[in-house]
Amino acid sequence: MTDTVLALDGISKSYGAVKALTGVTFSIARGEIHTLLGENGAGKSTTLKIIKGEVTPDSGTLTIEGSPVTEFDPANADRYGISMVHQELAVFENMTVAENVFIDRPPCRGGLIDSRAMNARTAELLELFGLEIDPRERLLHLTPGQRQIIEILRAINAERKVLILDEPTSGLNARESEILLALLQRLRAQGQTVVFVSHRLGDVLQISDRITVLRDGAVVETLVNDGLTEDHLVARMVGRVLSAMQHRPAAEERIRQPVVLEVEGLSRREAFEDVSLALHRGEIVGVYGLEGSGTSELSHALFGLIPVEAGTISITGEVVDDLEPLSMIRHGVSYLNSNRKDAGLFMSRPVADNISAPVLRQEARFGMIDEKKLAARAVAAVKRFAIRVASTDVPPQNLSGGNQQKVMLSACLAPDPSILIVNEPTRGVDVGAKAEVYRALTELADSGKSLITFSSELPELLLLADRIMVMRARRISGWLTRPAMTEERVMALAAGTR
Amino acid sequence: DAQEKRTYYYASQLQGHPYLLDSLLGMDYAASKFGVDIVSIGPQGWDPVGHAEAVEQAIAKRPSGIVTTLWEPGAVPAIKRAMEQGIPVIVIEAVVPDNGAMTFIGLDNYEAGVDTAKALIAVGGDTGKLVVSGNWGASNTDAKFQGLMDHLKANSKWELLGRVDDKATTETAIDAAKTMYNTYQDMTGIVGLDSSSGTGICLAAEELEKDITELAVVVNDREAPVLECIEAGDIDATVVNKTALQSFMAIQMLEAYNDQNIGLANAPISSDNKAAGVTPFPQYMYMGTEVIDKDNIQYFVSQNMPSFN
Amino acid sequence: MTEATSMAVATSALAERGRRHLGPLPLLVVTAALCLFLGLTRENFFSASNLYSLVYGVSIECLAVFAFTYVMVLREIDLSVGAVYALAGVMSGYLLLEGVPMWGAITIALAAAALVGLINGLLVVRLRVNSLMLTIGTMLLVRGLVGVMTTTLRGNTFPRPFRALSREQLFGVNVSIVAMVVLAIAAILFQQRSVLFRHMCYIGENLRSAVIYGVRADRIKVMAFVASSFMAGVAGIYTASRITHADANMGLGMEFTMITAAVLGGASLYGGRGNAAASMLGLFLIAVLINGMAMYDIEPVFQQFVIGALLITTVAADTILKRRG
Amino acid sequence: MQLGSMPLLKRWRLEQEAITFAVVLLLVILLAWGSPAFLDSNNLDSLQTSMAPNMIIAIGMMVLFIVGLFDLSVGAVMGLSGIITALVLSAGYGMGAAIACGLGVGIGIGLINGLLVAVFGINHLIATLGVMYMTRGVIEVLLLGAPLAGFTSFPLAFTMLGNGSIVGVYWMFLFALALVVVGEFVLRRTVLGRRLYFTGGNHDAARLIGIDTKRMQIGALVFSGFMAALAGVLVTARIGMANRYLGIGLEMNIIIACLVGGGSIAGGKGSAIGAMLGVAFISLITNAFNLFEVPSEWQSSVIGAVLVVVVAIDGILLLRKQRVSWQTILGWRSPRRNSATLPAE
Ligand SMILES: Nc1ncnc2c1ncn2[C@@H]1O[C@H](COP(=O)(O)OP(=O)(O)OP(=O)(O)O)[C@@H](O)[C@H]1O
Ligand SMILES: Nc1ncnc2c1ncn2[C@@H]1O[C@H](COP(=O)(O)OP(=O)(O)OP(=O)(O)O)[C@@H](O)[C@H]1O
Ligand SMILES: [Mg+2]
Ligand SMILES: [Mg+2]
Repeated sequence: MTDTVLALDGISKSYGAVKALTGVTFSIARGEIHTLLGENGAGKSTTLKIIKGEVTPDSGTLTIEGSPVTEFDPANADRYGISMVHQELAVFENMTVAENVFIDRPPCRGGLIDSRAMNARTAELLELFGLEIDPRERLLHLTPGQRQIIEILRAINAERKVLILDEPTSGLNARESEILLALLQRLRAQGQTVVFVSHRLGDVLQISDRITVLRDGAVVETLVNDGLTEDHLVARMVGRVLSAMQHRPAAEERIRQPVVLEVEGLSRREAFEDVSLALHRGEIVGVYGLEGSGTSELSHALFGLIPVEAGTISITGEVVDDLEPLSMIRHGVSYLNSNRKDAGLFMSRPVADNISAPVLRQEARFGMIDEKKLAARAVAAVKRFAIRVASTDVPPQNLSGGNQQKVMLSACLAPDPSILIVNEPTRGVDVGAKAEVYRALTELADSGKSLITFSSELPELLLLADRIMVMRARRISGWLTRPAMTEERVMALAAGTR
Repeated sequence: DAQEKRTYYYASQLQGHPYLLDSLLGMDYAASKFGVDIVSIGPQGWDPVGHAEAVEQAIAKRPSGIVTTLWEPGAVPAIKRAMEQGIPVIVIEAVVPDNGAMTFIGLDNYEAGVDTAKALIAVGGDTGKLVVSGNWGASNTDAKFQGLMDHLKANSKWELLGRVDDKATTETAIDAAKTMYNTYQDMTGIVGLDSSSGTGICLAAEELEKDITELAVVVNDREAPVLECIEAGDIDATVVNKTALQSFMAIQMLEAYNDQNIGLANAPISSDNKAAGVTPFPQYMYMGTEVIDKDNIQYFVSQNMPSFN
Repeated sequence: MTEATSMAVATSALAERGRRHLGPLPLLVVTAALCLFLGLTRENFFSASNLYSLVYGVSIECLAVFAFTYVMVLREIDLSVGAVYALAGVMSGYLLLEGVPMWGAITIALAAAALVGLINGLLVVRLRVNSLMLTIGTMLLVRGLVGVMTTTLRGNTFPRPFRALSREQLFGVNVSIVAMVVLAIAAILFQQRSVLFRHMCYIGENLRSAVIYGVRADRIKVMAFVASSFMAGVAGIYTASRITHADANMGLGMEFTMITAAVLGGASLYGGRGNAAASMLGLFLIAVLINGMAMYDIEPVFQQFVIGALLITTVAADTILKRRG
Repeated sequence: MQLGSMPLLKRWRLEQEAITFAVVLLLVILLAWGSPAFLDSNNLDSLQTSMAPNMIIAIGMMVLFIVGLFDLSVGAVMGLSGIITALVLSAGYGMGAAIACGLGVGIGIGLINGLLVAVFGINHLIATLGVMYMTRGVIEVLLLGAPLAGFTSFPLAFTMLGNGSIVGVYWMFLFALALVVVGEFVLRRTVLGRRLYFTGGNHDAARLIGIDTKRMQIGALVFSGFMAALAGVLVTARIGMANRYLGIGLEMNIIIACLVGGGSIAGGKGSAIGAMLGVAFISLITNAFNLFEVPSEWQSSVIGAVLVVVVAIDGILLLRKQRVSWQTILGWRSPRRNSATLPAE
C-alpha cells in the first residue's frame, strides 16, 4: 500500500507551556486502518484535530491527496473529505436521532429536507448496532452509550474519504464495540481509509494494518501489524515493560467479613426491578449488563441520584432513610460518574478546585478555605496518577480526555470513602495509568474499603471483582464468584443465551 | 334611551400615575353630578400598544363616548374609527395633531411654561442664573421649556446655566438635583418642569442640608412632597394644571353632546351639523394654570380634598 | 510524570492564578480614568459634596446588587428585584399610613420581600423552572400589588419618623454607605476564601457535578433567592424613606441596571462567575458617567446614547483583555 | 423500513406549544362566552392590528432564541425605522425609498449587534441593551425640537399598508400569518433552519461539524433587526404619523411571548408557531382586561400570576414525565435534577 492519502511532516503544536506535539511525522495509506497509540496526553487527539483542521499546528506541513493544507478550520473536513468521531461527545440533545446522524447534507428533495428518507436511512444504520430506537426520538432520552453510537453513525454515514475515530469504543459495551470493529473491517474491505484511536490494545491488534505510537507528543515509530503482541505495544508506548496485573488473592474469607452495604428489593419502573445485594467489607463487587439492562440507573439509584419506587439501602446495619447524594456521602459513600462530560468535573475551574471539590468543607476552618492544603492535595493526586498537566490551576477543559478521567477519579477518592460506587473507572485511560487505577482500587479494597464497580469492559471486571452481579432486562440474571467467573459465563448471563 | 344611564369609557395608559389621580377625581365628581357611568380601562403603566387596544376595544362596547389621552399617537387610528362609528371621543391631558377627536381639553404646555416663567419672575425678580430640571425628550417638558425660555428672554435677564434630567422618577430626580447643586454653585433660581422635579429639588436640598430658601424655586404639578416643601418655604411656588377640571369638562361636553335637552350636537352652526360634517366643539379647550404658594396651599393638600364614591 | 514536572506544577500554579485573577481590573481602570478626567476638567467634580452625593446615591442600589450578583453566580437570575424593591418600600409606607407602628411595618414589608424570594427559590429548585421566565412572572405579579397600594395611597407622603430613617447617620455618614462598605469588604473576603462561595461557583458551573460532590445545591439556591429579595427589600424601604411618598415608578427597570452592573463586574449569564464588590463598582461607574454628563451639560436626550456606548466599550475592553490573558 | 407510531405532538416537537395553544383556546372560549363585545368587528380588528406587528417581531426574536441569543433593542429599532420611514416620506421621496430606508436601519443595527456579539464576543444582553440605549438616543436627537408628532401627510398607498383589509381581515395580519408559515417551514424543512437549531443546541459541537456559528449568530441578529424594522414601518403606516415613543418597553412583552410560546433562552428550542401563540396569549389577556373591565391596578398581577402558573404547570408536567413522585415534587425532599439518565432540563 504505497498510495498515500495524507501525510504529516514535522507537525508541532504547543499550548502555552505544554508541548502537545513535537515534529510528528507519519503518513496514512489509502484503504488501511491506521491506529494512533499512546499514553494519555501523548498527543493523539491533537494530531487528529490537526488533520481535521480544528487545530492549527505551530509548524510542519499536512498534505492531503498531495496538496498541502494551508489554512486550518473545521470546514476543511468538508473540503478534504474527512469525518471524525470526537473523543468527547458532540451531540444535540434537543434534536432527533435522525437529525443528529444527518448533520451535514441531509437528504433533500427540491431543496427541502426529506425527513421520511432521513428517518428510514437512520433506522437502517441503527439496525447495524441492533438498536431499537425511533429515529424521531430526541437525543436527551438516550443513554450515553446510545449517544456515542449515534455519533459514530454520523461519521460513517457521511461517507467521507477518511474516517477518524477518537476512542469510539470508550463509551460502548463489549457487544457494541465488537459490532463496531466488524463494521470498520467491512468498510476497509470497501476501500475506506480509517484512522483509529483506542486504549484497548486487543481491539487495536485485531483490526489495525499499521500502528503509529506516540509518546510525549513525538512519534516513537510506525509499526506494521503482523506478529505484534500487546507487550510490544506497551513497551513502545510507556518506554518500559509493565508487569501484568494479578488477581487479588481468593475471596472466600471476605464473604465472612461484615456486610457494610445491603440493598434489598430495590426497584424503579423502566429501569431495574427487585435488585438485592450485600457488599462485604474489603470486597469488590462487579456489576455487568448490556445497554438497556438498567445498570446505569442502578448505579444512579445506589447513590441517591434518582428516586427509587421500592426497596431499601442500609449501610453498616442502619437503613438510609433519605436516599440523597448528601446522605450517602455522609455514610462514607463516594461516586464516580460514567460520563465525565455530563457530570463529575468542572471543566473551566482549576484542576485543584476539581480535586478538592468533595472535601472543601473538611479542609476548611471556620468555613474558610486553606488554598495551600488544597494545592498540596492536588499536587499529590497529580503525582499519584501521573496526570499530564502544566499546573494544578489549568482547567480540565485543557486536558486530554484520559487525564480528565484521572482528575475525576482523584476527586472521587479525595474524601477517603469507605464505600465506592465506580462507573467505567478507566474510560479513556491508557494502559500505564489503567494499571495505576487498578492498583489504587485494589489497594482500597485491601485496606478494608468496599467497592461496587460498574463497567462495560469485561476483562476489567474479571480482574478487579471478587464477585460479579450480571443484569439482563433490568433484573439480576445471576451471580458469579471466582474461580467460576469467566468471560463466557458472564456474557451468557448478560445476553441470555443458552 | 335618553332615560337610561349613559356609559362613558376612560381608555388610556398610565392609569396608575399619581399625576392623573386628580383627573380621576374630577371624573368621579362628573359621574356623581351627571348620573352617568364612567369605566376606566387600559394599562396601569406606560404601554402604547395597550393604550391603543384599550381605545379600540372600548369601541366594541358601544359606549356613549370615549375619553382618552395622547402622549403618543398610537391610539389615533382607534379615535378616528370611533368617530366614524358615531362615538364621540375627547382627548384630555396630552395631545398630538390630526388626531381626529372631537376636541382636546387640557393644558397648553407652552403656555404652562410661560406661566412658570411669570411665576419665576414674580418670586425671583427679572434677573438671575437659572437651572432647569425636567424629563427631557418628553413632549410636555420640551414644550414647557420652550415657553419658559421664550418668555424669560423677552421679559427678563434670567440666564440658563444648564439642565438636568430627572426622568420623572423621584429617585433619579433627587440624584439629578444633587448633581445640580454640586455643579452650579452660583445659581440663583431653579425651575422643575415635570411632576417629580419639585420633589427631587426639595429632597436633594434636604439631604445636602442646603438652605434653598434664598433661591427662587418654581416647579410644576402637585406631588405631595412638593406641597410640603411649599409649606416649609423651600419651594416658592408650583404651577399646576387643573387636571380635575379637564376630566370633568370632558364628561360635561360629552353629556351636552348626547343629551338632546342640552343639544350641543345641534348648536346652529349649520342646518345639520352631522350631515355637514361640522364638529360642534371648540377645537381646543385649554385649562390654563393655577399657581400654588404659601398663601393658598392649604386648599390643595390631598387630605383636605373631597372624594366622590 | 517525574519529580521535576510535579515541582513545575506547584510553581507555575501561582503564575496561572495571577493570569486568571485579572478580574475587575479593567472596570477599575475605566472608572478611575473617567473620574480623573472629570476631576481635571470640572472643578466641582472632586468636591466633597459631589463625591459624597455620588457614593450615597449608589450605596442604596449596592445593597440590592450584592445578593443579586450571587444569584447570577448560581446560573440563575432574579428579574423581580425591581418590583420587590418597590413592594417593600411602598408596603412599609402603606402599613404606616394604615396605622401600623414603624418597626412592625418594616418587619412585615421585609418579610413580604423575603417571601417573594422564597417562592422564587422554591419554585426554581422544586419544579426546576427557568428562573428568567419565572421571575418575569413574579416581577409582574409584585408590580401589580405595588400598583394596587400606590393607587390607594394616592401619592401621599409618609410619616416623619419613617422618613428620618434615610437620614440616620453612623460615623458621620449615612447608614447605607456604612452598609455598602461593610458589604463590599464582606463580599471580597467571602469570595476569596469561603467554602460557600466556592460551592456556589461549582453549582453555577455544573450543577450535576456539584451534587455528586455533596454540595447542597437546592438549599443554597433558595437562600440566594431569599437574600436577593430581602436585600432588594431593605434598599426599597430605605429609598421609600428617602423619597418620602409612594411612587409607582419606584425601581422601574432596576433589574437591567442590576444585570448591567453585575456583568460589568465580571458576572456571567452562564453562571460560575461573579464579584459583588465589582458589581458595586459597576453601579458607581454608571453613576459617575451620568454625573459627568450633567456637569458637561450634555444635551440630556443624548445622554442615554453615551451610556449605551460606554456599556459596550467597557465590556468589550474586558472581553478582549480576558481573551489575551 | 416501517417506523413505530409516535404521538403527533411529540413527532412534530410541539409539546410545549400545545400547552400554550390550550391556554390561548381557553382564553378565546372564556372571552367569547363571557363578553358579547368579543366577536364585535371592532374587537376582532383590534386584536389583528395589535397582534400583527408583535408577531412579526416575535418571529425574529424566536429565531434568536433558537440560536441561543436574544435582542433587547427590537423596540428601539422598531421606533427608529418608523421615524426614518416617516422622515424620508415627508422629505418627498417615494414610498419604496422610504420603506427601504426604514428596513435598512433595522438591518444596519442588526448587523452592529451581530458584529458586537459574534466577532467581538460581547455578551449579547449587554450588547443589545447598549445598542437599545444608543438607538433611543439617536431617535431623541433626530426629533430634537420637532413636535411630538408630525409628518402626518403620508401617501394613501402607504397608510393602506397598515389599514387595508379584505373581508374583515387586515393585510398586515395576513402578512404576519404568512411570515409565521414561511418561518415555520424554513425552520423545519431547510438546511438553514437545521443549522440554526444546531448552533443554539450545542455551539461547540456545531462549530466542530463545520457550521459557521458566527455567521448564524450574525444572520439571526440581522434578521431580528429586519423584522423589528418591518413592524416599525407597518405600525407607522397604520398610525399615519411618526412616533418617537414607538416600541418603548416592547422587548419585554416580546420576550415573554416567546418564552410562553415554548422558546428557551438556553437555545436550540422554539418555533414560529410558538411565537405566534405567545403573542396571541398576551393580546388576549389584554383583551380580557378591557372587555371584563378589570381594574388596571390588578392587571399586571393577573398576567404575572398566569405566567407563574403556566411555568409551574410546565415544570410539573416535565417532572411527572420523568416519573418523579408527587411527594418529591411538592414535599420538602428536593428532586435530583442532576440525575444522569433523567433527560437534562
Ligand atoms: N485546549 C488545550 N489547551 C491546553 N493544552 C491542551 C489542550 N488540548 C490538549 N492539550 C494538551 O496537549 C497534550 C495532548 O493532548 P491530547 O488530547 O492530544 O492527548 P491524547 O493523546 O488524546 O490523550 P488521551 O488518550 O487522554 O485522549 C496534553 O498534554 C494536553 O494537556
Ligand atoms: N432518560 C430516560 N428516560 C426514560 N427511560 C430511560 C432513560 N434512560 C434509560 N431509560 C430506560 O432505562 C433502561 C436502562 O437504561 P440504560 O440503557 O442506561 O441501562 P444500562 O445498561 O446501564 O446502559 P449502559 O450500558 O449504556 O450503561 C433502558 O431500557 C431505558 O428504556
Ligand atoms: Mg484524546
Ligand atoms: Mg446507559
